[in-house]
Amino acid sequence: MLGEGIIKGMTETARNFFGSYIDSDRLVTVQYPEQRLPLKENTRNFPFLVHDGDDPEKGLRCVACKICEKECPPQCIFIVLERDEKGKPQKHPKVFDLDISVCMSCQICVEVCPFDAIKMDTEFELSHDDRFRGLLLDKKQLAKPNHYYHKIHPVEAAEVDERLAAEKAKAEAKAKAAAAPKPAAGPAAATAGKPAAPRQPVPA
Amino acid sequence: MSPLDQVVARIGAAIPGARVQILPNDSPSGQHSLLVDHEHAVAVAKFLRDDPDLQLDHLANVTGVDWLDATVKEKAKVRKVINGAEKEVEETLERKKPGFLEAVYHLYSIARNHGPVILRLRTGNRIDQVRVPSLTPIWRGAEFQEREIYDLYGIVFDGHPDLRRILMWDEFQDHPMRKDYVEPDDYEYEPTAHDKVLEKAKKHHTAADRPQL
Amino acid sequence: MNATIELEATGKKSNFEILPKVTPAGEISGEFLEVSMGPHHPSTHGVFRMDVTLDGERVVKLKPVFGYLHRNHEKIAEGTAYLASMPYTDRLDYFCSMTNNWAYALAVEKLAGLQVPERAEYIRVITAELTRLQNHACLCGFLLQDMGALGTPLMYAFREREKILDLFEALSGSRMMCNYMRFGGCRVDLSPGWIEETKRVVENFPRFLDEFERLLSENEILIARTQGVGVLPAPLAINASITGPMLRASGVNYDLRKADKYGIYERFQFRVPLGDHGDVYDRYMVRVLEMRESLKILQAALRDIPPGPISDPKAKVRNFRPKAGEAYGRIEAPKGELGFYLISDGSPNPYRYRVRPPSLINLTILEDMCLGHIIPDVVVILGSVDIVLGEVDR
Amino acid sequence: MQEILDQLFVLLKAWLVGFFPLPWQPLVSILISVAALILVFALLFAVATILERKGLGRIQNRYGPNRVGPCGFFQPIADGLKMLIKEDIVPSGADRVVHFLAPIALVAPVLLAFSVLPYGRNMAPIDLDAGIVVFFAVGAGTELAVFMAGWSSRNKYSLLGAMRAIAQMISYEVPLILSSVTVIMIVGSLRPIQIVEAQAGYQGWLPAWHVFTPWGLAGFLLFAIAATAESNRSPFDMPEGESEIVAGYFVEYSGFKFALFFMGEYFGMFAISGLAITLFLGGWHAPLPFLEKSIPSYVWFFVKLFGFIAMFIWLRGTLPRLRVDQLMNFAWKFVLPMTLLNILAAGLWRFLPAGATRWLVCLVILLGAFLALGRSMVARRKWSPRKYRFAE
Amino acid sequence: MDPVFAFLALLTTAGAVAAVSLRNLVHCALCLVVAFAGLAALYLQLNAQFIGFAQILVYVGAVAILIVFAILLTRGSEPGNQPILSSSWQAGLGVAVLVLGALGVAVASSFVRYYPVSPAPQPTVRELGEQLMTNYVLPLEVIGLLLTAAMIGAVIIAMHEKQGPR
Repeated sequence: MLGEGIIKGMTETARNFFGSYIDSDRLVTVQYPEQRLPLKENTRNFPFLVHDGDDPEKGLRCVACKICEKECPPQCIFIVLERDEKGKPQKHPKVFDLDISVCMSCQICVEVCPFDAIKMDTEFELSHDDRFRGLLLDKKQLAKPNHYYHKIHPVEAAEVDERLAAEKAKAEAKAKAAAAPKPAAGPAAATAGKPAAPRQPVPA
Repeated sequence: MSPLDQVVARIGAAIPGARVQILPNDSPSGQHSLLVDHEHAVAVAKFLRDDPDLQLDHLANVTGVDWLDATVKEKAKVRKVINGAEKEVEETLERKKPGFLEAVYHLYSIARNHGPVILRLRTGNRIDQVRVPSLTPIWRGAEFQEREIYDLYGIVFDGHPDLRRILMWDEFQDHPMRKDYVEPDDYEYEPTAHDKVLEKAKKHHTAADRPQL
Repeated sequence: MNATIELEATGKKSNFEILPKVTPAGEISGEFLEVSMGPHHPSTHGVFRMDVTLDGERVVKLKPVFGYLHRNHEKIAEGTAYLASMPYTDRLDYFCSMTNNWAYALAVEKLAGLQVPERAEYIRVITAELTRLQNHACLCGFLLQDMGALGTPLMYAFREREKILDLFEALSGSRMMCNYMRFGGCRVDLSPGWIEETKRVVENFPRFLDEFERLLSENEILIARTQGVGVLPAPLAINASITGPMLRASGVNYDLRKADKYGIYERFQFRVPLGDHGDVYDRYMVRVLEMRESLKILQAALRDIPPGPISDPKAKVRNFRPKAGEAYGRIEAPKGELGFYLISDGSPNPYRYRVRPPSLINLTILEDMCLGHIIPDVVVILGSVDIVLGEVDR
Repeated sequence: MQEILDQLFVLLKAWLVGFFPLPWQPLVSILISVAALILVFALLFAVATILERKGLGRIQNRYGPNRVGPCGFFQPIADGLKMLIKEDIVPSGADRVVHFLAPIALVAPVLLAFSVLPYGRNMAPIDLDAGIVVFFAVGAGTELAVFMAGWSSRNKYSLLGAMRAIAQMISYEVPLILSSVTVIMIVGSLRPIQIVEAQAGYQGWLPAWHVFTPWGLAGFLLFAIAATAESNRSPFDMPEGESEIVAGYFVEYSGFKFALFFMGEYFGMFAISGLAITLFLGGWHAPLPFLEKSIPSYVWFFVKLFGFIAMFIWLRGTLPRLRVDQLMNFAWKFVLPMTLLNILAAGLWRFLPAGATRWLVCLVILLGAFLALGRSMVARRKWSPRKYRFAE
Repeated sequence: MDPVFAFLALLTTAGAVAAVSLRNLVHCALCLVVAFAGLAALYLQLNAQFIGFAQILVYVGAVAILIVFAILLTRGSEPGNQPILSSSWQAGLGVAVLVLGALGVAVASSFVRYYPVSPAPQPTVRELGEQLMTNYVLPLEVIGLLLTAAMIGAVIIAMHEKQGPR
């Protein structure tokens, strides 16, 4: 009969109208500035630099190896290596700029970093009134302490710390065993591709 | 589906004079392709589509490839007179391999569920002999893709019903997907972390329209 | 009045030589109104333009014009490493980044001969089918929005899509630009509890589908607007390389999940819905039914997913240099056959990188479907093609 | 006390008018009525917009606007302010004078239409002998305004929209008038007050409204369909056709002129709902006998009006839009024959003796016609839900 | 003279003059609508409610729209280039003056002038309806038939034109 489908549809919208008052599964809107959803462990937004200890300048894990600069797909990272007066490289970035108006949050810098120095931040309220300078983050703005990393990605950070500690211990042991004057050259590059190594498999 | 060499043989039988050549592919995918000459390309395509054993009715993908002029180094034994004595000497010869443009067609069969058979059409060079026959009359699905190749690579398809630029605007001059395409550097000026772009952009902008930093 | 219209009406001619798609203006009398629909038009799904010539309100000529979003994705990819193109594929069809990732990963795996561990294959199937669910749900919503249903179905679809996007965020860290798959596997393993969460979403999804169908599938207005509109006969659909739900709505049984059996799809029991008329209603219903089949796959995959590694140990993130050669890999993306064609010359960058965009190729016959219809139908037909301009323009 | 409450506004007006000398009194009386009408309906417009947005939101499982004021109820004020301070853009090719006059020409007749409706006991602003004709006459005036807007904008979309709107309004004016003819036939008057008074009284619990007769119900439904089309509301909103022709005839209007169009549409909706209430739903009469005295009559009128608004919102939230040609087909091949048959049914009802027979006769005629016409519309195009085959 | 009547008469005449003298056809049509509306207001001023509103309903609501549609469908809305007045406008004016004079003389000499003015009737809608259905039923039906025939003719013309070229 003509009109049957229309009446069916009308009952459906009526059900949704009333359902939105009682069923929390229907009214899923989050009232954003007041209400916030808890961020997921894996959430990523823009990268930041991890530093150990309290000094954001000295504690930076970054050694200015420029791998991330090279691998970054939109080329948004800009690194200048620090050199001392004699021009000897210092394993420390002099400039580390990241243009977040260009960055596309792909996490490839994190994946390629052999030193676990760059990680993804979850901060997303980054609006700024200067679209050029305000969105070009420098070293100071990017450096964030390790405990901040623990706060935003607890599981991942714990893994990273564990791995770094293990590597450090291994390097020290090796150095001791060899008792050679030459220290182990940086953390092993073996971890290169796996910043977030497989977690415990979930039972199916 | 019968192996590719049999397909070639059947094409040769069905279309006398067609020069079809198998181009091997070394990668693990093992997708070898057929190089077809211009004169018989449409006939070969029609045969591939209509042959009851092949029925390659689905033209999955059409694309262009730009091969630049290359120098191929070949080692060859040459007889030469050195110090009066004729000797056989191994020598590297540099051979100029002229560049060309290529249109690649990936064919599958919906009716028989096999594929891919890959057809390649090559132009004479990259400058003035850039015409190849269009296969749009055989597969309508090639229409937009051939237009795209014309737009981005500059291959002219003879027999295409509506050959215009498709992605770039009509007044655009060059073919941006060619390997030797030079990007225009008159970007809108915008401070970035990248000096290269910045330097290029600065040349095109006067100080007046540059935002104050 | 026009060869193409007759053909559209009868659908009997099977041999498609070049068709006179546009009648010379002399054949039809009367004054034409040329309307440029788009690029800023509410229902062109982005910056897409149709130069429509109207006789009254009847379409006599329609030329799709696009490229407004063209960023030469292929050129960018040819200038960077293999992996660096992965995040760019997210931006092709920004509704279905997971399937885009998969198609690219599949092509590279073919090129380099990489194996994918079983667990990663399961994860890929799960994410791809979730992508299909949300894409089809939203497409149906957009289609009805174009029909003037004021967003109600679209909002319901978005409500469900949010739940799926939340799953993607928990898995990959991003809701839409997932950048999740890697050559020879996936980037990270499932977080604990993800499977349970997904199972819950999958269990609740049929509720939404039932609601959606009750709301509109029998609606007289919807039926009147869609049945017999934009008919695409099967021979033309095949000849014009139409793929995906559009092809199946014309009655051609061609689903790459069945035809190519890529990944581990042969392990799952599912059916492929086929339409008999090839009109907009069939395209809509085929998508609705496909969602139900996807749910079956999801249930089985979530039940059977084994533990194990998620990545091929041979796959390298840096300095990835496949052997010289070429490969064409394709999957059944929600919009149709999404293929990647790669030529390697042994360097870290692909020599040739080509995306076979289903949205673009499905637009080939837009004019054929629209001729003889009126403007409101054009909008609906375009909506039923399911295009995303990020993919059309690349 | 209840009597006073019921006649509160009538007494208030009489009291106010009493301050003026006798020769001025008719003029003052009219002015007060006009002011009251504009005030009430402007307020109602504001309330209706916020209700519509919130209602649609809830239908779509959203909150709707909820930021301005308590629960977002000051949103219309914010909207109005925004409209007022927006730049008024006139396209360069436009006919400026006509472009300026069109919104005024739209709102003015609709306001006139309000003057003939009885809002409560003794509360009709003007008591005209040909009140219903006045209503339709001023309703016809809006078509011209729509044309002026569409033509003067010099935009293809707005011209298409205006053509569609006029074609639609003319087509649906015919069934609109014909479906109200039944009431005029039965009551034997064109006076709105007399029509409302004819629906006083109750048969048991059932009020003697026209909608509770077979011809009245059919007439009411047909009137409602035609009214929806007349006021360009979904599913008949193709003159605006947002997804097709952008915004139809007012695509080139911005700022306050756009607000006037918007207001005109809502006013049209209120006016036509008011007429439907007057003709079929017993005007200001209460639905149950014991409520007749205890709650003032004008409250009932506005309760019914809000019911109508809710119905419009509900329809808008549910249905897709019809196509232009289908809309015309529907008007001429379904609604029009139905209204004509409904006139026959009403005539039979008038002359057959009261009782079960005339119910039966009328019902058979109307239901039979509905089924036959509905089926013929669907069957000719083979419209039906389909079964699908699956490949394994 | 009643100021209201004067205003309405002026409005109507101005509308009518504008309708024949403006260049843009759509403007002409809109001015014609003003004239129609003024006429309706004159009816209302004479206390002929039904006729007045029927005038609005039919002329403003339907006839004006018809004219507008005709303009839009037959020719572009661009104003033409030819002068508004034809070359023989003097002759036309002469004829008009002559006709006016003849009519004036006829009216002045007719017997109507010698009858006393009858009291203005107060027609209700009911009375009008009864008159139409009793005394004037034949003219009403004849007009109805005529209009139907005209409509059928129009439909046939329109249909024929459509079939021709296709």
